[in-house]
Parts: sequence; C-alpha cells; structure tokens
Amino acid sequence: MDNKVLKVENLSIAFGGLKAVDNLSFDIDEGEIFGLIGPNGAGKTTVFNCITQFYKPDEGDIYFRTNTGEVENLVGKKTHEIIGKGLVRTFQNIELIRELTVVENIMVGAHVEFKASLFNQFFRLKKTRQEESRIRKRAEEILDHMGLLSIKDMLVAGQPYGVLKKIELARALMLDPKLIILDEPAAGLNDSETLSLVNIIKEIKMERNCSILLIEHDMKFVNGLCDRICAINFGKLLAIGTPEEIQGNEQVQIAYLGKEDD
Amino acid sequence: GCTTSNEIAQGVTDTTVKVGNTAATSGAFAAVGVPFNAGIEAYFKMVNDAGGIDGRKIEFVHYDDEFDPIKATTFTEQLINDDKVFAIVGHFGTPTIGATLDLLKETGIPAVYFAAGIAALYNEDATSIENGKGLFPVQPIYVTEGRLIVARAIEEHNAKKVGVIYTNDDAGKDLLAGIENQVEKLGADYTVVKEQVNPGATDVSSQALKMKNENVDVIVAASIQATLPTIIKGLIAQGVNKPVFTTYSNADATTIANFQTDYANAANKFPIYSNAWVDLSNQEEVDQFVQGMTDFGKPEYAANAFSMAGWIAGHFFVEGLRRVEGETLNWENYINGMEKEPFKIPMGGTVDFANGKRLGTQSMSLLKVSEDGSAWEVVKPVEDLNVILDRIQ
Amino acid sequence: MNECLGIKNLKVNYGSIEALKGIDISVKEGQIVALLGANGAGKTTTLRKISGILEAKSGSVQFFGEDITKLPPHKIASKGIIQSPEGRQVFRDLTVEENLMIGAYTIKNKKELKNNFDRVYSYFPVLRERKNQIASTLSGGEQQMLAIGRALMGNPKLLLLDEPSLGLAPLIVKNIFHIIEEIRKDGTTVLIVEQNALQTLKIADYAYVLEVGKVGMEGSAKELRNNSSLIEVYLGGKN
Amino acid sequence: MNSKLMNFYKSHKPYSQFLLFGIILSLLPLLVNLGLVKYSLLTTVASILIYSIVALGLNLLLGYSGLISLGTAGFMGMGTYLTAFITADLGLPFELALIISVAVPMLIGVLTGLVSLRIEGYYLAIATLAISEILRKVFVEFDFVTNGFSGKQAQYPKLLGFLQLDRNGTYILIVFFLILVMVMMHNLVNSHTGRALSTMRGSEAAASAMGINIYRHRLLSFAIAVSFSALGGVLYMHFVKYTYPNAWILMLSLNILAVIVIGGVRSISGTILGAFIVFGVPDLILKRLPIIGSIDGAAYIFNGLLIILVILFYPNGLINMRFDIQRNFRKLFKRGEDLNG
Amino acid sequence: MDIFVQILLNSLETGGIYALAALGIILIFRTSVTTNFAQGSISMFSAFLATIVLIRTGISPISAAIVGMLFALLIGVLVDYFVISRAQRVNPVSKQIITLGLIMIFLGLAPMLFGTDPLQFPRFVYGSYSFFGATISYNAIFNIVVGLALMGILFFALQKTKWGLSVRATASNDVVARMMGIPTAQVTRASWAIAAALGTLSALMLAPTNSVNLSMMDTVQVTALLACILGGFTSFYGAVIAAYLIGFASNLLSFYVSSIWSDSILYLLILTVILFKPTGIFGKKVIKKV
Ligand SMILES: Nc1ncnc2c1ncn2[C@@H]1O[C@H](COP(=O)(O)OP(=O)(O)OP(=O)(O)O)[C@@H](O)[C@H]1O
Ligand SMILES: Nc1ncnc2c1ncn2[C@@H]1O[C@H](COP(=O)(O)OP(=O)(O)OP(=O)(O)O)[C@@H](O)[C@H]1O
Ligand SMILES: CC(C)C[C@H](N)C(=O)O
Ligand SMILES: [Mg+2]
Ligand SMILES: [Mg+2]
Repeated sequence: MDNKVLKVENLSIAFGGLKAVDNLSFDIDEGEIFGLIGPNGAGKTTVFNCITQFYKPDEGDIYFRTNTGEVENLVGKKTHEIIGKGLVRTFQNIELIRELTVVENIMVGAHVEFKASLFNQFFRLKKTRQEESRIRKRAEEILDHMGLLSIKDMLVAGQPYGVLKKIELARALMLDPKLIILDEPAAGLNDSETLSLVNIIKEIKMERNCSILLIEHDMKFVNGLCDRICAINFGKLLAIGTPEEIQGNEQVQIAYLGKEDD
Repeated sequence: GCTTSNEIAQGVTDTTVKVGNTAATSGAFAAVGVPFNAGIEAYFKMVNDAGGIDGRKIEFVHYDDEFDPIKATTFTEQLINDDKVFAIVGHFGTPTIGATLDLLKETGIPAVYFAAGIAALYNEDATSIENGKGLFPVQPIYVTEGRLIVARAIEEHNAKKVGVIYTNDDAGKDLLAGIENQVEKLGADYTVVKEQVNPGATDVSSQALKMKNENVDVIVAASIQATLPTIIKGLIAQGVNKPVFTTYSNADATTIANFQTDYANAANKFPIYSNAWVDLSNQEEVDQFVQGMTDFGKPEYAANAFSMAGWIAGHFFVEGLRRVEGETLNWENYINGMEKEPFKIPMGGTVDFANGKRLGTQSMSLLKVSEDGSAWEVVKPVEDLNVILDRIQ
Repeated sequence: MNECLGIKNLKVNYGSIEALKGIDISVKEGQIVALLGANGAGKTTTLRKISGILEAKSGSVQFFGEDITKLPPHKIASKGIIQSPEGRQVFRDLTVEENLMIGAYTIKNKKELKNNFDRVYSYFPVLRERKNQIASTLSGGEQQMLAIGRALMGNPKLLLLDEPSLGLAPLIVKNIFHIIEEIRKDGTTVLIVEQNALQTLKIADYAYVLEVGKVGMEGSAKELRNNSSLIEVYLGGKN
Repeated sequence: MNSKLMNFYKSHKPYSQFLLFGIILSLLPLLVNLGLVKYSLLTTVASILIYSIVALGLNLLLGYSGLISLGTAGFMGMGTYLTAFITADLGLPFELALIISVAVPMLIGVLTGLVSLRIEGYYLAIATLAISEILRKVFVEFDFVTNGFSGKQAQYPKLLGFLQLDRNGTYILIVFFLILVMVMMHNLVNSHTGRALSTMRGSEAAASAMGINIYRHRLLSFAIAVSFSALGGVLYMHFVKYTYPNAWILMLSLNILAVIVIGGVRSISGTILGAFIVFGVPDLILKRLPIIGSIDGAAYIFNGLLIILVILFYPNGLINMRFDIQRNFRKLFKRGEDLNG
Repeated sequence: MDIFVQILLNSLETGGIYALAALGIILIFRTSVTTNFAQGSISMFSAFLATIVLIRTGISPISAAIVGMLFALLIGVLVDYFVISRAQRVNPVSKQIITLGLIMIFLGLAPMLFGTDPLQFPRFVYGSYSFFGATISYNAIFNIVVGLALMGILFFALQKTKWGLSVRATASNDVVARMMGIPTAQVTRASWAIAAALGTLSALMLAPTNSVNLSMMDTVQVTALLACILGGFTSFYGAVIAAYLIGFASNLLSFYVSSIWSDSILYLLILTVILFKPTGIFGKKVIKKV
C-alpha cells in the first residue's frame, strides 16, 4: 500500500437476497480524485456506507492509511471512530441540522478535535472559550472560501438545495482529512454552480493535499474532475480507468451512459 | 400567632368566624372532595341560618390542592397566614395532611376533623401544642380499624385464617398493618394470607383465585370506594364464597349499588360486612342530615358517605364553638373546650379528646349487606373497640 | 388551445421572506412547459402553491378556468393536478407497491389501476423487482423513480415534476425525458422544473425563467435554446 | 456610573440577566416580610423554581438530544427519599445528602440508560415510565425506609453544619441552584457538547460520521437530566419537608414535559415561563378568577384548555410570543415613523 | 391445571379490553403521529354518557353501549375539529401534551356533568359456563367475541381497503399524501372518532366488573400503551396480541409469583423484550439507509 490511501478488497454485502455489493475491489492513490459511477441501485452509496462502517460488510477488507501514516482495516470499527482516522464523508440525502446556523453546522465537523471537559464547558472556562473561538474561526475561513460567509449566521432550514450541498462539503473540510468521500455533490446544482464546484474540489485537493472519492451521475462533472473512475453495476466491478477509458468502455455505455445518439 | 386567654384570635369578628380547608375538589379525587366539602358547608349553612353561634356566622373558605403536597402547603399557609382563618375544618387527604401536619403544630391553629385515617394522626398523649394538642382527628384510624376487623371476623365466623385483599394505597396498607398486628397478638393459631391489588385495578381475578385456593376462612377487602365493587364482583366471578369484611369507608349506599346486581344473582351467596362509625339507625339525625343537604341544594348527596363525613366535620367544629360560648374566642380556649368532655358523633358513637387523646373514634357498629344486595343492615350496634376486643380474648 | 393552468400575479411568503413576488404563468393544454431558474429562485415554491400546500399572499391560480387558489391539496389532486415533489419524498416506511397505490388514490376503476401499474413498471422495471421493498431502503435514484412513477399512477391531467432527473443515471435521465414526451402524447399537460436546462428545453414547448421570485424571461423553448447569452445569464454555463 | 453598570450588564449577557433574575427572585421574602405580597406566594414561587430546575434537565434531554423520558417523577422522588433518609434518619450533613442524593439517582439513571438508551423514541419513553413506576413501587413497599404511604419528613437544610436555614433561607437556596443550573445549561448547550447533541437529534448519520459517539452523548444527557431531577427532588424535600409515593406519578412527568413544550423547547427562559404556566397559573390566577375560581374543578378544566390553546397558537413555545410582541411593537413604531416622515 | 385454564380465561376477558383500547391508541398514532394519553379519559367520559342514558331511559345495555359509542364518535370528531386538526404545525411531543390538556378537560367535566358517584353499568348477559373445572361468564364470552369481531373488521379495513391505505399514507407523510389526493383531514378525523368508539366499548366491557368512575380507565390506558410498545407501533395485530399477552402474564405473575411485585416484574420483562427487539415483538426492523 505504498502510495495508496484506500484499498477496498473483495467487499460484499447483501440485504435479504439482494447482493448490493458483490466482491468489489478498488484502490485510491494518495492525492487522487477518484470517481465511482454506476446505474441507480448499483451499490455506490452502499460502498460508501461500508467504508464509513454505517453498514457492516458481509465480507472483505477496507484498508486505510490513517492520519498517522499507519494502515488500518476499517472493517469492524465504530462509525464514529472513522472520522478520527482522517476519513470524512457527505451524504446523498443531505444530513444537516436545520435548527443550527450554517456556521454551527460546520463547527460540528471538528467535533473530535474539541478537547474541553464537561465541567469546563458547564462553566465556560478558558479552555472552552479558546477552543470555541479557534474552531469558529476555522469554520468561517472555510465558509469564506466557498463564498458562503454572508449566510453564516442564518439557519440551515430554508436554504436552497444547492447551498445545502455546499455546506455539507464545508463541514467535511474542518479536520484536514486525508480522504473525503462525496455522495453526489453536484446533484441539484445547475450548470454554472456545478462548474464552480469542480473548481472548489480541485482547490481543496491541492491545498489540503488529500484524496477524494466521489459518486456522481453528472458525467461532465466526473470527467472534468476525476483522475480515475470506477464503474460498477449490480454491485460488481465493470471497469476501472481514466475518464477516457471509461467513456469508451462499451459495457459502461450499455449499462450506464447509453449510446451517444443525440 | 400566639394568643392568651382573653385576646381574641385571628379570623374572629363580632359577627363572623372564618374557617377553611384545602381539599382535592378536581381531578380524580373530586368524587370524594366535592361531596365532603358540600357536607361541611351544608352543616354551616344550617347553623348560620339558625343565627350562628354566639352571634357569629361561620364563613368557610376552601382551596383545591389537587392532592398535591406542595399545593397543600401553599394553601394551608394561605389559610393560616393570609386569610387568617380561625381554624382548619376537614383537612383532607393523606398527602395534604402529611405535608402540613408540622405546619399546623408549629402555628398551633386548631384543626378539627381530618379526612383520612392515616396513622400519623394517632396520638395518645398530645399534651402540648407542638405535640399536636390542637389537632382533632375524628374518623377512625385505619390501623385501629384493621384490628377491629380481625375481632369481628373471629366473633362472627370463628376465623383462623384471614385472607386480605388490600389496595396498594394508604387505606389498604394501614388496614393490613392493623390486621397483621392483631393476628400476631392472637398467636400461632391465626394466620394471614395477603394479596395486593392496585387501586382502580381492572382485573382482580388472580387475587380472588388465590383466596379460593388457600381456602381462607374470611376475606377482608381492605380497600376504599371504587376498588371494592371490583373485588366483590371478582370474588363472585371466581366462585369464592367466604364471608367478606370491609372498611367503614365503604359503608354507604352508592358503593353497594355497584355490585348489587351481581350479588343478588350470585350462585353462592356470602355475607358482606362492614364497620360503620356512623350508624344510620338514628333516624332523627339522619333526617337532619338529609334535610341539611337538601337545603344546601345538594339533595343528590343525601346518601353520600363523604357528605356525611363533611357534615360530621362541620358538626365537630360547631360543637367546639358552642363549648366556648360566652368566653373569648381564641385558640387556647377553643382547644380546651374540645378536650372538656366526650363528643357524641351525629349518627354515630363517641370520641373523647380528654388529656391529649387523639385517636379518632374507636367505636363502631357492624353492618351487613342485605340478601338482595340493596342496603346495609345493622348486625351489631356501636361499641367501643376495647369492648369488642375483650370479648374475643 | 385551452389554457390548462393560469397563474396571475401570484405572491407567496415564508414568514417574512417573500419567495414569490408576483408571477404570471400560463400553461396551455397538452404543452410541456419548463420552469427554470437558479437555486432559490422560487420554482419549488411555485409548484407547491399550485398543489395547494402553501397559501398565497395574493394572486390566483386557475385550472381550466376554475379558480383553485384556495382549494385544499386533496381537492386539487382529485381535479387531476399531481406532483412529483422535490427531493424524493416517498412514503418512507411503506413498500414500493403501497407507494404506487397511494399515487392511484384518485383512480376508482380497477382495470385502469392495473393498466397504470403496468405502465409504470414498464417505465421503471426496477420498481417491479422491488415492489415489496420498504421505500426508505431504496437507492437514491430508485426513490426518485418511485416518486415519478407514483405521480403517473393517478393519470394526471396536469403533471408537476420538480427536478425529476435529480440523482438519476444518465441513461435513466434520457429515459425520463422520453417518458415525459410520451405521456404528453397521451394528453397529459406537464409543468417541469429542472436544473438540466438544455435537455429540458429540448422537449419543452415553452419556458419561464424565474429570478428571485419573479419571472425574469419567458418564451418558446426554441427561442430560449438559441438565445445563448440569456442562457448564460440565467442558467449559467453553456454547452 | 449608571451607564457603566448598563454596559457591564449588556456585555455580560446572558449571565447578567440570570444574575438579575436571581436578585429579583431573592427579593420575594423581603416583600413577604413587608406584607406587600401574600405569605403563601413564596411557596408557589418556590415550587415553580424547583420544577424549573427539573424541567431544564428534561429540556436538555428532549430539546437537544431528542429523547423523551417519562421517568422524571421517579428520579425526582428518589432524590426526595434519599435526602430525607440521609439527613433525617442518619443525621448526616445536608451537603453530603445533596451530593449522594444527586449522585445515586444519576448512577441508577446511567445504569438504566446503559440498557434502555439503545432503544428510541416512544420505546424509550415507555421504558423510562416503567422504571419510574418500579421506583414508585419501591417507595411504597420499602416502608422501613420510606415510611410507605404515610410519607416521609425532613427539615429545612442546615448548611455547613451550623447555618440552620428557615423557610426564606431555603427559598434563597433554591434560587441559587436555579441560577446555577441556568448558567450551566446555557454554557453547555452553547458549547460543542450542545452542538453535538443537536446534531445527534437532527441526524444520527451526520453525528456518527462527524465522530460523535451517539450512545455516549445520549447517556450524558440522560445523566444530566436525571441529576437535575434529583436535585429538584432534594430541594423539594427540604422545602416542602414531606414526600409521598403518589406525588411521583406519571402525571407529574407529563406535567414537566408540558412545561417544556409550553414554554419552548431548547429555551431556558421558556422553560421557566412554562413552569409558571403549568405550576403557577392554575393556583395564582385561575383559581382566583371570579366564576372559574368558585366552581369546583373549573380551574382544572381551564388549565387543560390553556395548555391546548398555548400549544395551538405557539407550537414552538410561548417564549416565541416575544417575537410577536416585538413585531407588533416595531409595527407601531414604524407607523409612528411614517407619520413623522 | 384448572387454575391455569381459569387464569387463561380470566385473562382473555381483560386482554380484550386492553386490546380494544390499544387499537384506538395505535390508530391515532398512525394518523396523527402522537400517543393519545387522553384515550382513557375520553372513553371514561363516553361510558358515563352511556350509563346515564341507560339509567334515565332504561334501554338495554347493548343499546346503551351503541349510544355510548355513537357519542364517542361525535366526541372524536369534535376533538379533531376543535383541536387536532388545528395542530398541524405542532410536533408529536407537543401533541402528546395537547392530549394531556384533553385529559384535564374530560376529567374535569365528568364530575360536573355526571356527578361524583361511581355508577353501575350492567352486564350484557348474565350467567356463566363451566368446563374442565373452570368457569367463564357468558358476558366474558360475549366480550371476547364482539371484541375479536370488531378487531377483525378493523384489520380488514386497514389492510385491504383504500381507507386503510390512506391511514398509513397520512401517517407516513401527511403533506405528500394530500398532494396525492388523500383527504388527510378526514382520515384523521375518522381515526379519532373510531378510536374514541373503540375505547368506549372497552370501557363499557370493563364497567360491569368494576364500575363507571373517573379513574376506571387509568390502568387500561397504561396497559394499552405498554401493549402498543410490546407489539410494536408498526403493526395493528401486534398490539392486540401483546394486549392479551400482558393480561395473561400479569395474572400469572400475580398468582404464581407475587401480587405485590407482579407489575414491576412485568415491566422488567417488557423492558427486556424491547431491549432485544427494540421495535416490539412484531415490529419489522428496517436498516436505516443514508
Ligand atoms: N438497507 C437496505 N435494505 C435493503 N436494500 C437496500 C438497503 N440499502 C440499499 N439497498 C439496495 O441496494 C441497492 C444498492 O443501493 P445503493 O444505495 O448503494 O445504490 P446507488 O448505487 O447509490 O444508487 P443511486 O445512484 O440511485 O443512489 C439498491 O437496489 C437498494 O435498493
Ligand atoms: N420552508 C421555508 N422557509 C423559509 N424560506 C424558504 C422555505 N422554503 C423555501 N424558502 C426560500 O424561498 C426561496 C425560494 O425557494 P424554492 O425552494 O422555491 O427555490 P427553488 O427555485 O426551487 O430552488 P432549488 O433550485 O434550489 O430547488 C428561497 O430563497 C428559499 O430560501
Ligand atoms: C380520599 C381521602 C379523603 C382519603 C384517603 N384515604 C387518603 O388518601 O387520604
Ligand atoms: Mg446512491
Ligand atoms: Mg426547488
């Protein structure tokens, strides 16, 4: 696993009789932007859920090079332990907290870093105050970067879909993760917003020196962004390769893209 | 407030004397609190209409404490400190009494009649105010009644093995305590089989079956009001046919009305007894009560045991007033008056508060449900507890 | 051609936020009309108002000449206006089949019901395979298909689609647009909200572009498709 | 000078507000002694404050963690019995009793939480209800300690072994604890634990993806809620000086829940407002109104009606009324401006 | 052995009462997403009405029961019209507190309107039947049969009819249900009405063995809630079976173990069950998907 940040090996999971992921293997290089595509119901989100241990895979291993440089198998870890290892995700169906403000939502991204005792928080002692302002400042920086600073103190409830998608992304950036996994980050964005998202993600990768694994159905977005793409169908691997290779792959065309006719 | 013998007390003017109580008159306890208070007020109305006592009419204030100790405290304070009543009449319910007993003792305000038979009121030697000299319990204490029931069971049915179905509340548990205490005194020949039910239980069949299975000699239904019909019907349904004894709280017409049909139709009849500290055979006093309730505009309470209790509470307070007629009306005089000589309870026996005795009434009669289940009939006249106990020794 | 839907000077507020500041929209019977616009422009709000979920501050909504501004949602639905709402709002704890049954709530005829099931299952075969699966466990795209299928079950006269292509694979997206054209052929009028502007304009007859609560521009789809500068301004990016 | 004070007040919000609130409350005994208000008012207010403390704990649990407990009454009752036993029966100091009587219920809370917090929603509500009922059964049956249905008594607290408080002193002690609890609540919910709890309530998926240990945070908020209940119980015991098994029934737990819903979920001042509505208005207002007050049970009905109306008109809590008031005020103000301009 | 059979028979009788009440609670839970704490008080109130009618007019108990249930339907409709239908923006927990307010209203009104004395409601039929040394009253048989029949009809309606589907859709997502043409307001109103009628029937089945009094339904209410939990709020039949189970277990524990601790043991047992099956015995477990 020299230059790999993530290595998924022989991953399988079934729901009842349905094999949602079937003996799937792929790996991601350090610094790579890696796309996972496939028809609806192919098992993409399920793969994410297995990596972040929301689901416990029936079989297979998921090796991850953590913040400390060690390689660990994520299988069997608790869901809430994953982020501490340097792996963070967003969700297909936005999971933000409506009653919190935008900046508060983002601050939650640094939860594991916050180190004041309960007693300290009860009486808002120095440590708590320091940590609070440090983390709030970082959140505001990220918001600024994404052009959302003006809405930082607004509630999340009632924000348009596209903005919500961005807030979720911002939350994932609070901890300098090694690997960010994004489930359909561009869904609900219009073309120009999608374009700006491509740039944001590229910048993130450059500045933070991390890897990105994403699911997306917008092929322009995927092709414009990804170094490599993995296509799956019925939970099984279809093809792995560069965007050009994938686009040219006949199986992928049949299963997913459709023939270019119009 | 502290008063010396010639200074008039709070709540008293030349033409009025103000008294009050706090009682649950809403929620599930309204069924007890409302008729009880109506009884008190009806009695006071009767007295006031006749010109009052010593030229003073009685004013009655009451608050609804919802059976909640903290509200009871609030309203008792309000009565004593803000409304400045002369006395508390008919303090109502275990939590109310429990939470405010100390308060009453501290202030020294006279409190006449407590609508609960809890053991905390039982005091053979209340010689000082701090000790509870100002408190005058009238109703029988449940523990005492428990002992009495055992005596009755032995006397009427030669019982050795006493079954008890008791409710999980103050009445049930105190009665049980009295029964166990008496049975223990009687020695090894006598035993108790006890089964608990929740107040307002829906299903008492297992407890009834247990009684049947254990083949007890008599069954004590140690529960007040609503649960008693359930127990009786449960016993009938399970084909139990042992004599049943119950507490004075149930000795009224409304309670038996609720098992009358089942009882009348029961295949195996069994006698149902109850003690009664009110004895409805004194027709004159009963008529006065019925008239009083009618005049008060509540004829529907004319057969209600709680109204009767309230009526008696009113009577006791008024009798106390009569005893200090002509003297300065203050706490000390009033309390001394109460202790002066035994009271005759309207429709009932006697109570004596002399020398700090605070035991409630100890004399009761024995009633039995008539064959057709429609009424209580007197089996034994009002007698003192000790007389009855002596008989069975 | 009859006017199927007529919206006049419609204003809708969320508390003190003015989401719609007076819009006029007209949809002719048998047309496919697109409602485009940036995030937060008020497209969803418009559809929700048509369905009767929101109250108008002023203005009116007419359906074949009848004023439905104040009708409750279920009355509006039973008149034949059925919506596939934004963000896959399926009945999460019911099965796929039950979801579709509810879509057919206004259908009385058994045979028609069966036909509709067959039709929806032929559009989205995966739904037939999953008919006993609990909807919340479907994949995102499957839920989206279910939401669209459910709307079709009621034989709408006017079908409201809020971002139907959201989260669907390219192949299915193409499919969806074919389906929309097909149901129009069966006589259903369609009002569609989409981010995928160009593809939408390809099938639409007419389009409105919303701009923060107002109609910024409107025209035949063809006109708009060729007006590349406007597309850039209102929809962003060109292809 | 005056403006200096004003500045201090403004810059230290909301602590200065809490402090001010505490000071105002502490003036009540004075007013009573001066004969300006009724003697019994102090007891009603004290009860409102005690229930506020309890409700604040439940508000943390419900409002921030999204968990419903119907066991409040049981734990509060446990606080009363423990402190009564320790001070009255064992004769140990009040401070020790306070600590033990809060710690033991908390421990039991944590233990029950360890098993029951794996379940959610209504299941948890009923699980806690069951625990509360079992506790009540213990209050009834273990009468050698609890005195069963006769109830148990205790005295006003004696602080530090020599400072014997009276009614007023105990009241001030209650005020002190309320303000303390308000400050602690405020700080906690506005720090990262508060955000973590909110996140957990809003989306468990997001919470665990962000590294929040859901189980541990549930346990934490449950423990806090239980200890506030127990603290309320301790104060109750030493103020009312009496406890009784049937005071700790489901209806009380529901009333505490009503406090939060009526006042405002996730609002500290709302909680106190709610406690006033639920535990103060019936006695202080309804029962003293002309007709309603004089018919037996009418106040009770109107109390029910009031609860329903408040929730219908302010589904997010009566505390939001202030926004309406502000808005109307502003409207008025604006109109004035228009006229001027 | 006869004792065991006897206990079983006794439990069938009370189990049916709990089951009817539980059904009402679930019905409301499914449409209004709230636990109706007032179910018992509403039933108590209608039972008083039925009894007063019976006493005043002397009609048969069955007719009185029908009158009572009709009253209950009306009360359900009124409660929904004046309160529940106006509480659409109210969250489930706050709705529970609304039902708490309803308790206060019904519990407060009852003594004013009907007096404070407990009343007697006669059995539907008198007499009893013995077999294998156990006895069961005809009234119990009547209750069991009527209860089961009603439940059967309700199950059929919920599972097989459009009304049933709309009940479930309303519970699942009220807004979208309306968008699909379901008159959710009417569905909810009907549920409140039916729930009140079911509760009233259970109260009137209980009344002959107890009495008609203010707190007659307290135990039933709590037991029915427990049954919903044990059976799982997701299924109707689960709660019914659980209600019978609880009735049976409670009697067994009370007879064979301890009448003092039977409730506590029962609570612990139920807790243990939901710990292992957090969605109730009959609830389906769905893996959450994100
Ligand atoms: N908890 C579950 N229970 C049952 N089936 C499930 C569950 N989770 C996922 N599935 C099924 O597994 C398959 C894969 O789902 P998944 O969400 O991974 O698809 P996906 O590739 O992300 O699709 P999409 O692009 O539509 O989001 C789907 O058919 C889905 O219905
Ligand atoms: N429930 C709500 N509460 C408050 N404001 C809302 C609410 N829903 C929408 N809004 C606001 O109303 C405006 C219009 O929103 P709407 O959802 O109609 O936009 P849209 O055009 O559908 O956007 P998108 O493309 O993101 O779906 C936005 O500014 C949004 O923030
Ligand atoms: C209802 C009361 C007057 C009597 C009852 N024994 C009590 O708890 O106090
Ligand atoms: Mg997916
Ligand atoms: Mg939208």
